[in-house]
Amino acid sequence: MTTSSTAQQQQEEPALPPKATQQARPAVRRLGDSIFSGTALGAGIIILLVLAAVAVFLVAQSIPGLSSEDNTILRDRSFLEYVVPLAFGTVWASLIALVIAAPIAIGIALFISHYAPRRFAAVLGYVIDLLAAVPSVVFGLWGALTLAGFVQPFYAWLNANLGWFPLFSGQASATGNTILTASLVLAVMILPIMTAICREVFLQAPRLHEEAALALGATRWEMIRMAVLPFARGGMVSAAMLALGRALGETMAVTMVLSVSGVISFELLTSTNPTPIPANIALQFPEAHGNGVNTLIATGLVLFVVTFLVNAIARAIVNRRAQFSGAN
Amino acid sequence: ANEGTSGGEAVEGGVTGTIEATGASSQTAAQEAWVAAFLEANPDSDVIYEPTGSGVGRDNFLAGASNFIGSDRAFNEEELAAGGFGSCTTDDIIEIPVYISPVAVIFNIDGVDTLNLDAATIAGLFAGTITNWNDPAIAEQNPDATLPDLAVSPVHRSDASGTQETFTSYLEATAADVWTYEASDEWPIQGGEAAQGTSGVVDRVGGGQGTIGFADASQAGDLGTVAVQVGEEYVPFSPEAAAELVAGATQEEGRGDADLVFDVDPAAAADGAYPIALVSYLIGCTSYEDPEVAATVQAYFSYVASAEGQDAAAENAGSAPINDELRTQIEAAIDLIQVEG
Amino acid sequence: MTAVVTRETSSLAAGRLPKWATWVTLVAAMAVSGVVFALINMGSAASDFNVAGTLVVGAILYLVVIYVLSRLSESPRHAIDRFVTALVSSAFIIAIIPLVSLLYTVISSGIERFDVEYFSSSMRGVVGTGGGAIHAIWGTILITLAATIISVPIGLMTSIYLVEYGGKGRIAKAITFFVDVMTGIPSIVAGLFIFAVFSIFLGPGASMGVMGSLALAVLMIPVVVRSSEELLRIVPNELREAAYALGVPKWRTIVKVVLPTTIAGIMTGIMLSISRVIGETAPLLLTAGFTTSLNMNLFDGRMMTLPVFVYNQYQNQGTNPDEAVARAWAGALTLILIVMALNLVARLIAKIFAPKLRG
Amino acid sequence: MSKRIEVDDLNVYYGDFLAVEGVSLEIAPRSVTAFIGPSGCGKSTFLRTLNRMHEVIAGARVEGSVLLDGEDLYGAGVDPVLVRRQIGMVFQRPNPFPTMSIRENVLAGVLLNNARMAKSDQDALVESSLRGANLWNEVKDRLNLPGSGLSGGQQQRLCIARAIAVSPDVVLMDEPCSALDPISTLAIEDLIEELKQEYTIVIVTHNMQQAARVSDKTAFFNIAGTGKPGKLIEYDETTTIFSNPSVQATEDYVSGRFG
Amino acid sequence: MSKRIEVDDLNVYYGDFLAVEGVSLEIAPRSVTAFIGPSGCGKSTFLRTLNRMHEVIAGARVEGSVLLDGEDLYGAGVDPVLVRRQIGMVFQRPNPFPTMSIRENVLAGVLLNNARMAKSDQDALVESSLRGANLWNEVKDRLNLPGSGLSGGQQQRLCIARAIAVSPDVVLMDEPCSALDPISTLAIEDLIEELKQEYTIVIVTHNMQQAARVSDKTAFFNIAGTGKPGKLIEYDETTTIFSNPSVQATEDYVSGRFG
Ligand SMILES: Nc1ncnc2c1ncn2[C@@H]1O[C@H](COP(=O)(O)OP(=O)(O)OP(=O)(O)O)[C@@H](O)[C@H]1O
Ligand SMILES: Nc1ncnc2c1ncn2[C@@H]1O[C@H](COP(=O)(O)OP(=O)(O)OP(=O)(O)O)[C@@H](O)[C@H]1O
Ligand SMILES: [Mg+2]
Ligand SMILES: [Mg+2]
Ligand SMILES: O=P([O-])([O-])[O-]
Repeated sequence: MTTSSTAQQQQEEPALPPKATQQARPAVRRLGDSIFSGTALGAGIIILLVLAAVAVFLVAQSIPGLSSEDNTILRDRSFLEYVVPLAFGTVWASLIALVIAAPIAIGIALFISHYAPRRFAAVLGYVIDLLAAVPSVVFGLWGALTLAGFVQPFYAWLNANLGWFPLFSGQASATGNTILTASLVLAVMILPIMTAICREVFLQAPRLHEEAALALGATRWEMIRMAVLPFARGGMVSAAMLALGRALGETMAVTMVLSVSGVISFELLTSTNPTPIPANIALQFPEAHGNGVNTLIATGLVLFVVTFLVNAIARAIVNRRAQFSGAN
Repeated sequence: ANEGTSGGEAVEGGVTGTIEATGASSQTAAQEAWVAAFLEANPDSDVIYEPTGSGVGRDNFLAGASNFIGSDRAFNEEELAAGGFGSCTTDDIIEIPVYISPVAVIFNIDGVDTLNLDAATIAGLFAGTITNWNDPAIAEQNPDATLPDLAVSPVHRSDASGTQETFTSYLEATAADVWTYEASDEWPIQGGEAAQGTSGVVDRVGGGQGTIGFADASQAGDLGTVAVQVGEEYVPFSPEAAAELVAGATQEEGRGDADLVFDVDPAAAADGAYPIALVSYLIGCTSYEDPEVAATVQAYFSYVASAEGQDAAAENAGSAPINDELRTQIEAAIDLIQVEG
Repeated sequence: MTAVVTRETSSLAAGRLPKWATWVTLVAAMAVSGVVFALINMGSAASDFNVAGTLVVGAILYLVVIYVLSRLSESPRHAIDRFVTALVSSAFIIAIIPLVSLLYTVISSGIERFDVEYFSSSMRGVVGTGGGAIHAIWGTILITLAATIISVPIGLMTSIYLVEYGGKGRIAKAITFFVDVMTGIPSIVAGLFIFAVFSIFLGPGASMGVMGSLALAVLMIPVVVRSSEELLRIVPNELREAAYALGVPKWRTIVKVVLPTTIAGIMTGIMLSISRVIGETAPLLLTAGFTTSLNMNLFDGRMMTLPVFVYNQYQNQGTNPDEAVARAWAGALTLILIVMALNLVARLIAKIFAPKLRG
Repeated sequence: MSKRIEVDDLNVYYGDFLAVEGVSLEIAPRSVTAFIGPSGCGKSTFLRTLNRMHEVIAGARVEGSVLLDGEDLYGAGVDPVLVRRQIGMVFQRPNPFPTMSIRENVLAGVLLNNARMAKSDQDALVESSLRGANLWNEVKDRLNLPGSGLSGGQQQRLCIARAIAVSPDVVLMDEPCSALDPISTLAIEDLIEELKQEYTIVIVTHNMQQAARVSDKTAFFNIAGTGKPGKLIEYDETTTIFSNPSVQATEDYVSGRFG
Repeated sequence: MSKRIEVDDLNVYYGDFLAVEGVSLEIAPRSVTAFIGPSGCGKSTFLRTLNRMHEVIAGARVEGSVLLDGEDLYGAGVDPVLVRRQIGMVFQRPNPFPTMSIRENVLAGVLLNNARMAKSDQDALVESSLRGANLWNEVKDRLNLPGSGLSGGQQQRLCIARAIAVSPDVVLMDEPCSALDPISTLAIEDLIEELKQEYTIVIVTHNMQQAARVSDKTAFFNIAGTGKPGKLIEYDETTTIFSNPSVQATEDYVSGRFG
């Protein structure tokens, strides 16, 4: 953003001698600024380096795992045959979780920021934040021991009455440890992250614009739609992506809750479920040896790529209307 | 309160090395008991056992990251031939079957505590050919039980597991007609309930109705258990019955002197022996670079194989103590560890 | 408020549902739902009464009735407003149900082992009964602290770079891109990565606390960057300009004006990132390892952490499963309490610096 | 469409702080009323109570009554949304929606009630509102760009266009011209003159000339000192207030001999 | 302490959009210069280039030179921070720091730069600055309360107090009085009169009377149409501009016969 008249412009208007006094000049930085911005840049570079290292590690470790020769994990399957159902499982479980959690999280965040009385809202925010603190192992225990048993009768009912609907078809699980339960657990796990970020962003919505909406005779919801949600769009998408990132990478809770089969299936209520990649790694790693370990790491690389694609799409959505963003 | 109190009075003749081990998670409870008692007798030494899983343990042993390991299977001949055990100075290793644990077939049906089943029926239940508990195949063997009209939900392990390998090799060996799959630590059938770990299977079986699964017997708890047909009789699981199985097993030929590996054949189980038992090994080197480590490994292995050690494991992990004959063999093997540099 | 004559036909109050209407509708909806479920339940034990079903059906009934009522007597816009209000409130209640269930489970099962021994002993030499989690508690605190010390400066500075310095430059784009990718690193892969790196330098099977911290930092950094970036971006430019106009250098403006303005949000983000990793199990199993003894040195030897402790106690219950499971739940409860305490501290910090009033 | 406003003994509090005390006045339909007074005396505060906008501020509350054509704004069962719909407001600081284009900003209020407005009607409304606010020529080529890219004065005029687009009965304006150049100011004053034919207008202004030019009646507020409540000192025909006020303080203020 | 400003053929761009074109003028030290002109003609834009504040806006850049006592603000090696420390600014919209109390806001220039100052000196500075901005009496009892709790006018005066507290050489004011009541406005005008003894003052205003009252010289900016750049039309003694301008457009504008 340094201002300068470039040499080019001088050539275009050679008739103005005073301009010769201001050649393209180096940006001047104060020492404090240089140190600070240098540190900031350095921090960013560290991230790049770590990522590069992780990527190199993943790629290097993955290559031996791609061949199915003597591979205790692949067992004569090609790597693609092996990983596609796993990738499907990851995306499917996370997607369901996000679809369940996103509206609820936005609802809670709005409730806290714009509906609940102030005092109450502060306590509520705190309580929801607490959920983020529950270790995934505990979510796993709770999901497997409490939630699965609780929802199983509903699944049986859905399966019996709405079994014609593809998602609810198949033989209903006797224990409730289905992909829907796993996704419910994931939804509860990502709820706090989404809620907290959405809440912060909603709270930052400018009072000025909220008042503008109200003064036009907007109801509370219309005010939120006009002044709060558009302002918070970027933040909401970011929150959803962070949440999705957590869901995609969640290991222990899914491992403990889900009855996995490594199939590609859209049925939500059966005990034959797809296996998400992290759960598969956790389940197979302790007994894996030789290039089986590399195969597992290669599936991690696939997950990496999947997550990146999801994020890239989200960024694209946010940037499309960047000039209408709320800042200023 | 138990921290920082060690190093009280030095025990006569105690070893002083620190040894680190990784491996089979099945041995966790037993190792806890062994380590606790061993450290009490040898307060200046330290033994750390990390239940990483057998596969990781074997990799660690090859890489030289663990002084000894626990493993649900011994190294196979190929692996032995390849050699290159990073923990050892030579390729001569010691493998001893000191953790023998019956695997119970557990189920959850209201009002039924125990069932008598033959191998074919068990295989049918798990393979999905028997789908209802009122199936005549079950009723025939259990005239006294009131069997409900209830779907069968078989539960297996979702993780790769030695317990699972033990169970599937039992099915493969005894019910080949129904169970047409190879023994494997991974479940060969797609579908069915899958749960992680022994505790996962136990919880899953307990959490459903009409469920059936298999688990380390010590974890069976209040669930119904199956008495398995061997010969003419139905044998309920017990440590003693499981020990009988190993007692009857043949030792694998062509291995080193300290390499005591047994070929357990469930199909050949003697009368009164319980045919499904996990045999898990302690694996170490016969020579170490560090004599202190060698002495400590030797002392630890000796304790594990001793009668007290086996009883401690039985108490804390529900395992089957080895018989005296086997112990003599094992003690001989342990003596092969070279303690003097 | 002095109430003056209000004509019922008043155009301002035109077709306005009275205040009590919402509550009456809610109670009525719940009552109807309750009666329906009671009828279904007739003949079976009272304990079989489906409370959750009653609440769900009651809530749906309420949503429908309040919408229709409002649409008929008020206006479609009001109907939508009421509908959304009900929806937003029920979103909250929906979230509360699992929370309460979870907390109830953890507290009721965890309280059993909340004794002195639990907080004073480790599992060293403990077989069956007794024992404690002091080693895991210290491990979790130290490892998480180290991870925070690593990732908060990096994450915060990176977000500052992105918002204040990077602009639309290529480096900023690259960082954004990679932070996105980083959010997708599965925790277990982060563990594998650190494990592999340390194996190269320290030989195979290396295991120590700081490795766990590094693995957690890999997971934490993107959360810190993303959440603080989002919050820094919405600090109004006016404030930056006000500071610049006073001849305040950019970095001081950032440190003294921008950061304090949004400190509450940033603290929330940091707390979220801590919460995100403090309960991680898989990467710690691979890096910090497993031990039954107390180890306070991050740079030497295995270090136990609470999630690993909980996981292990549940997975390997031995012949005394009740004891092990009780230890596991107590570990979970301890972990939650630790995070709760951290949250309190964060809020306190935020309160001290937070904007005094909304502008 | 114009309405009469009667305020009776109104107190306004921010929490425990009494900001405005005991205001009673009557505003005739089809008239322009100006509120003048020193900074901090509660003009904005009082103005906001006329369409219940103060309720947006946590802790703000009123005692007393405000009647719109005899109907109490604060009566039981009164819907603040309907109140604000009929009593529009333009704020001291321009606040176009940054996430909306100029066109969307103008239509923001209208589309709430009439979501299915024909495109051509919308266009007509946008044009007439922007013309009314004297902004049309400047923005007609960039109606789809964000409203926040305009200059301060342009933004304020956009807000006025937005407020009149919903054709309210009463328009409250809180220093609407403080960010405008004289030309725009004159245009807005002309607009006020025009709106007055149909609407009731209340305007807060610091500009005595403006008050004198546009208003029929003028209310002078004052404050005794910091922490004291603002009070209505004098309320009369504008000509009277500026030529022959009955209170000394008013005279001091309008002639600039104050403080 | 006062400095002379010379601007030579300055163009200002927002990205590709030329907002202000070819401005050259000279501002004498110890003088008040007023910028007037219709909304959107680039007064604020140009004003911001005088202390390089435009650099804060992404894409904004200048061509040409601005000399402060002969030194080019845009010369190589010139630190914008130092430039801004010598050339203070008050904005169109009041922007007190929400995280700071009234007292801290006034001291912001000092505190944010970490300069050490005795508590008593601080107190004296706070009082003198607030008195200078005619705000002391209203806030002296709540110096430790947040600045954002003040009324619009109070907030603007707080910002003026904050700007003069760092005693710059030049003070740029972008419509500083647009949110103020006449009394405060008069006080600010008095303040400007006073500051002029030592400082160079540039003020953007829409208020012709104000320009006439306070300024020594006046610059009239105008814009040919939307999308066209703003230009300096006439720059002369204030009395000349208001009584006998040489350009017709200027006369039209100052007499209100414009557009
Ligand atoms: N949100 C608020 N919370 C607490 N006090 C407030 C709030 N807004 C204003 N006040 C106080 O109420 C009093 C009246 O403020 P108000 O904004 O109505 O003044 P005003 O007459 O509009 O002034 P100005 O001409 O400067 O806009 C002032 O003392 C102010 O400090
Ligand atoms: N950040 C910006 N980006 C792009 N264009 C801008 C920006 N700010 C102002 N402009 C445009 O530059 C021109 C000059 O704007 P400026 O704010 O300088 O006008 P002004 O004379 O100060 O008007 P006012 O009296 O209303 O404050 C206008 O056409 C405006 O739309
Ligand atoms: Mg006001
Ligand atoms: Mg301007
Ligand atoms: O001991 P396992 O967990 O592999 O059965």
